[in-house]
Amino acid sequence: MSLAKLNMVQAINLALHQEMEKDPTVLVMGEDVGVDGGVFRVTEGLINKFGSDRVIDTPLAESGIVGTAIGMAVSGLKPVAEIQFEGFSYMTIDQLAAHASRIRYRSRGTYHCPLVIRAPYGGGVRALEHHSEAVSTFYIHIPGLKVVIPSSPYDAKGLLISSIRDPDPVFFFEPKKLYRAFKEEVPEGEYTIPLGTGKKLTEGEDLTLIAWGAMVRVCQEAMEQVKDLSVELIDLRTLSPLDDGVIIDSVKKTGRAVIVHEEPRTLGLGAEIIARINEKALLSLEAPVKRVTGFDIPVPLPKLEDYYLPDAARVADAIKEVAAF
Amino acid sequence: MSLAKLNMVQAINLALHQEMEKDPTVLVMGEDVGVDGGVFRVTEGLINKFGSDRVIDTPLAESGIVGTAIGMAVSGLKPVAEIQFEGFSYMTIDQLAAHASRIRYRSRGTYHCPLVIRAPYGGGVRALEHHSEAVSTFYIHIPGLKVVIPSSPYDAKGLLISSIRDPDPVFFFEPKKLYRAFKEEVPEGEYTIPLGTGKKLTEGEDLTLIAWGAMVRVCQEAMEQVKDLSVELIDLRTLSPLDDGVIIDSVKKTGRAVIVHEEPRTLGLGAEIIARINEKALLSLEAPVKRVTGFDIPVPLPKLEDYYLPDAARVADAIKEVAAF
Amino acid sequence: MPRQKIVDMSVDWLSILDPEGNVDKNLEPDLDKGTLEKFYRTMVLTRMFDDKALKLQRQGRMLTYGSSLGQEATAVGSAFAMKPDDWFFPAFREHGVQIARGIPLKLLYIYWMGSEDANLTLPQKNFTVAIPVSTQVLHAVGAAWAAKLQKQSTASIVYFGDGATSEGDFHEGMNFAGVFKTPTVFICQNNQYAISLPREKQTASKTLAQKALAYGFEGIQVDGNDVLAVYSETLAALEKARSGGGPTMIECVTYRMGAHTTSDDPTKYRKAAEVEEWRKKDPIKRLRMYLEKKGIWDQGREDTLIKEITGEIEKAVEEAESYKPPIENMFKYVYAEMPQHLKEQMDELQGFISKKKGE
Amino acid sequence: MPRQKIVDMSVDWLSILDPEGNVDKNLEPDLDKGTLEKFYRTMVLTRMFDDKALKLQRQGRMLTYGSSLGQEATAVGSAFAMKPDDWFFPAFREHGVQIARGIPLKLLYIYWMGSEDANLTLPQKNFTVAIPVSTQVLHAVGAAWAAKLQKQSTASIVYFGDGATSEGDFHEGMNFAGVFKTPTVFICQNNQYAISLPREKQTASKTLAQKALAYGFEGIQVDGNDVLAVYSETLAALEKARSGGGPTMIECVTYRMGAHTTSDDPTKYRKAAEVEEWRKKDPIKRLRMYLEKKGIWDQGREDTLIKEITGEIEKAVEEAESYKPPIENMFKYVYAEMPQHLKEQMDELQGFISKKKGE
Ligand SMILES: Cc1ncc(C[n+]2csc(CCOP(=O)(O)OP(=O)(O)O)c2C)c(N)n1
Ligand SMILES: Cc1ncc(C[n+]2csc(CCOP(=O)(O)OP(=O)(O)O)c2C)c(N)n1
Ligand SMILES: [Mg+2]
Ligand SMILES: [Mg+2]
Repeated sequence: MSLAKLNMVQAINLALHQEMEKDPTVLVMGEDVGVDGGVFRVTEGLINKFGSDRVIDTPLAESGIVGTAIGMAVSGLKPVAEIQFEGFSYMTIDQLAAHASRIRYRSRGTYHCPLVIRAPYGGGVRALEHHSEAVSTFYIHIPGLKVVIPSSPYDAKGLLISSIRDPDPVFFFEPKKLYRAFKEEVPEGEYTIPLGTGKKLTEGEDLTLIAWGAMVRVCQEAMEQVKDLSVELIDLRTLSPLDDGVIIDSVKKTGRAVIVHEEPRTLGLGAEIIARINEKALLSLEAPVKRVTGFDIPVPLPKLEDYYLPDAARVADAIKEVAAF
Repeated sequence: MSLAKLNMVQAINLALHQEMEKDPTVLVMGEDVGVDGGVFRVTEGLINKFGSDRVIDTPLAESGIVGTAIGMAVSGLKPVAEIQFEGFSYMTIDQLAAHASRIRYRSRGTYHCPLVIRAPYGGGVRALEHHSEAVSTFYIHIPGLKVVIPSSPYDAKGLLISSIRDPDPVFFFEPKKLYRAFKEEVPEGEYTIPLGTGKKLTEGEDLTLIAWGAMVRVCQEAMEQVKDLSVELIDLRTLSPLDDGVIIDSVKKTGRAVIVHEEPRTLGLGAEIIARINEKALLSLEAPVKRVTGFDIPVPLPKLEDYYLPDAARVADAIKEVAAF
Repeated sequence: MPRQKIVDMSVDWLSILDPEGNVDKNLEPDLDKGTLEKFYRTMVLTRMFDDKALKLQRQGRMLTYGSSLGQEATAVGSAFAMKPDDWFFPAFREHGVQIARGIPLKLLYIYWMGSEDANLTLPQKNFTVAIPVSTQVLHAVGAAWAAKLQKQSTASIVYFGDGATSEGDFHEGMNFAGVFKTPTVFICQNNQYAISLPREKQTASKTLAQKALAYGFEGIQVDGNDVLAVYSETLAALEKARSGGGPTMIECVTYRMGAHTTSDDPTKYRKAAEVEEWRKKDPIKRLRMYLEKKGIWDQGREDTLIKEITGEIEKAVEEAESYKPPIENMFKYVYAEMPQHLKEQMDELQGFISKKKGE
Repeated sequence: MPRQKIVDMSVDWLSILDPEGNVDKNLEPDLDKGTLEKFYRTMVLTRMFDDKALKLQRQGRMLTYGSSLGQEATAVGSAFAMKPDDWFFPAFREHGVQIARGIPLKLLYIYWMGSEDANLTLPQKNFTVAIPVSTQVLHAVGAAWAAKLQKQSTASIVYFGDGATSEGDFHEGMNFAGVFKTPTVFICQNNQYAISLPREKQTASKTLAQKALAYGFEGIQVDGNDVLAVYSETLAALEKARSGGGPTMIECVTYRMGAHTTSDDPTKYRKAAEVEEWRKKDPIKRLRMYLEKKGIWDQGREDTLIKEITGEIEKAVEEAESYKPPIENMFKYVYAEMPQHLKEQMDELQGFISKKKGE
């Protein structure tokens, strides 16, 4: 398979192109996704290739986008709906929690809802209010919905293809800080990464480091600062359903863990991870699991945002603390 | 202070009467709260006493109710807005997460939002879809919002009065299974219970049992089945901000804990409680903390609902298991 | 011209069959005897289904139930205007439509007795009941849109109440329908109340039908107790939709003769006299008079019909009550494939159940 | 009469000052020289504020910024119709209104440079910027409603774009306003685009103003580049609101001359020719011609004004750039009283910061 050096925006764009080409029921919809190519240019070029019946500029209405996409999904299409920023996804929670996630359940399989919602995600890009939020908890807590967040162009493509092909609704979050942060080799052809599986990025003995999205890079940087320690870095990739297997195996080996996330601490996914470790590997723990997270406050505007977001120094500090416990 | 035997509906109704009498800026609004007295009769009699300018029947629009209540709260009134059932509160998340909870923060104290949202909560009453849900996670995870849930008529009155007087927005959930489940003595006069404080209902040595809302009663029943064990039962009363002090003190003493909640397990508040125990009392733990919870599925319709909700037998079983670990 | 009128809009009202069973000859739809009998039969069946449901509920054999008493013409008239291939999106009071669309009575009872398993064999193109008010409007628009994009000449039809028009989802759905000219028919069952809130307090607009004008398409008000008017107008709107003419909103002016649901006490918020006024406009009575005048109906046929339906209902209730949903269905239909954590949770529950049985 | 027209509705259009600065004598508002100069000054100041912001943004000294170039008449005309005691609810493009309402330029720059601390001294009755489109509509209705309930004769005025009319919150807010006759004035800045989506694709209704009719109150369309029309109509609507006449929606037809924000490239979705057409309708140019014709304005005054404003802006930018928000403000304003877990988190952060400093 031939490879190209792509950033995350390009990788996602490529995945959309290919899935739309392969499957005529796939369509893209949302605010400014057509003529404009998306405010982050993620859907660029699609409308020229597939026309305005498959790349649809919608009115400005998030519940409307998701609700009509549900109707489409139920009747045989596979909509990939964009919510322009994660901070406006709150308006979709009702349609997702009350409907998309329950259609299979409520109809006992008579109907199902193969819908993907895409949204940029998280902080670190010096943006306006509501444009820097990490909102995964709201969606992870909804049974029947899946939640995915890639940390690299390669994963973004493979996970998005899997999400589109998944017969159930998936919320696909794109860490906007990584959109153009780096390029890597991405196969030109199609490939999938199974949903619900985390990935060990490094093998280690001393401590398990768990992250997703943009925080994976932060963790990698932090590891440069604690080279004397052997750290096992896990990128969850799918937040729901949670692959607790990969976490538990690792913690059983290392006995120590640090979890890093942008989400506010209270009931961020870190809490659930600790709960699962407690349930399945408590006796292996040699130190309290530590969370390095966003604080329980609204994400500050950019002048203070750097104090909000976990950075490599904070993570390295936590690693040392837990290792030394 | 004289006492009356009241059920929870009566206690809440009394609190509303008294606060409206005391403070002319307090008003009640929502669907069917006026002439009808509320679908659970919680606001009965208010409109006759205070008139339709202070007990307002609104159109059928949850975001509208909360959003206009925000405008009122910002301009000097204290709205107590009812959402008819918790399953329709999803429609309020945007106004709560994007606005009510941030007005003080965003305006740096120039404005604040003394708003109470009330909604019936949780299962066990053989109701239609969306009428049996436990949705606390969505609100606990919103910084700037407080979340309260009483387990008795006495607490309901005291906590509601505190919520109304609180200068910040509070989501006040009323476990509908307890609305008329029992009566207890409730002082006629006004009294408050500070928000953010849990309460030990029993002292115990062997195990800490943590619950809120309707599950407190389930826990009490379960304790009848494990009389040989000395169980310390904690009723959290406020879910956000979480009183982890009372939990940590207890777990440090008992070394074992069981958490019981109706909410789906993944990222139910149990997860956060375990995380806090991990952070602040790990070394005291003699067994994994156990969660007895709703499952990660939509609440089933009544024919299977009893299998979904934690009951005394499941809780007793968990207590025995953890105690024997 | 610095100040000038730039938009001019209007809304029509339609009725064909009056409360005494007199028909407007110019507007009378051309329906054969069999069809008219089917209309009548289905309306009576709906009313009897409903009546039985209320009785069962009072005996604790059903969940909270919302009766459609008095609204049978709206339900049945519109339902028979659909083709089987049109998508149907109900709120929670559309028993009459569901019956007309051929959903077995037994399934309806199973659902209202408290099991999603009713939908295991739900006939295609009939969507599940939407409990959150007005949320289904968007689904109907999406389904219609999908049909249009897939070049199918089918329409979708969605039901909601007067109260539902206040919700954001109603607005967003209507607007999408207008912009994309989706083949959607919006049936507003204006039964004058949203629980206790009377129609005049729900919105300050004179009619609900005129709301369609805000989205650039036609709204019309019809006598919702007149099955011929509802049928004719729905037929026209569906035909228009299927042939690319875009959406229509039909406000059916009717009345909720009963309580909002079995949990409601309407005497708290409305006068008996008002109910009596509406009783005179009963939709079934007026259709029967029309049929009698036409010589299609008489007391003998009525008696036979009632007997027949009573039997059908008894049988359906019996079957519904004997249905026991398997516990694993709680876990089985959350995702196409059961994820690990649900397997663990199902095992936990089943382990607990067998342990208890063993004790 | 079985089929009859039951509702008849219309929408008016208003303009007073045409693009060449000619005024309609019958409609011309009676404004003194000082007031007209204030209008003009504030419009020019708004444009220069804006221009400076764009430059700062390009130099990396500001966040993403949405210019109001071309919309100054709508902002300033409506703002000067308000009383200080009226509540003002902005979206994010209301710089002109904020300036007219007396919010110091320095605070506006501090905000757009990325700090909530701008609002530490925000003057009362001016609400904070609403980023989520149309959500503020509900707040404005709530505030107006509160004034009415408290028997204050003040109004509230809310701004939003053409795109905002598609959101559910717009609908719910308009409907509450109609039902409760709240003293709210809805100013829709129809600048023809919501980012890339042109007005015709946002909704199929001919005007946005007619949407008000769906809620039982008046909607009117005015030339949004005509400060006299905007002023007159807003003044009338506010007066009506304060005296119990209920809400009004004013659609100001204008044009976003610049990009949506500094992150946007409008050449992707619109033609230069279209922009040129609108340049001829520039709101500042036409007011200047009107003032010149009246003998109130000349090049000398223009030069003095520009110099004055340039100085004001330089000073404001300097002050804004020197502002450093204290870190504890992140934690201090979440609740009235800081809860234990936030104290712990603040300590954690501050401990970490001092530790790093120590290293
Ligand atoms: C979003 C939402 N809010 C509240 C409710 C509770 N509720 C159920 S039916 C109803 C009234 C609905 O009125 P209308 O739309 O007129 O329909 P009707 O019941 O009259 O058929 C309400 C408030 C709900 N089901 N969904
Ligand atoms: C709820 C919501 N969805 C999406 C956005 C992203 N967004 C910001 S402005 C805008 C367009 C707004 O258009 P309009 O209402 O016409 O106002 P204008 O920008 O033209 O002034 C969009 C989509 C947002 N801020 N809020
Ligand atoms: Mg109704
Ligand atoms: Mg616009």
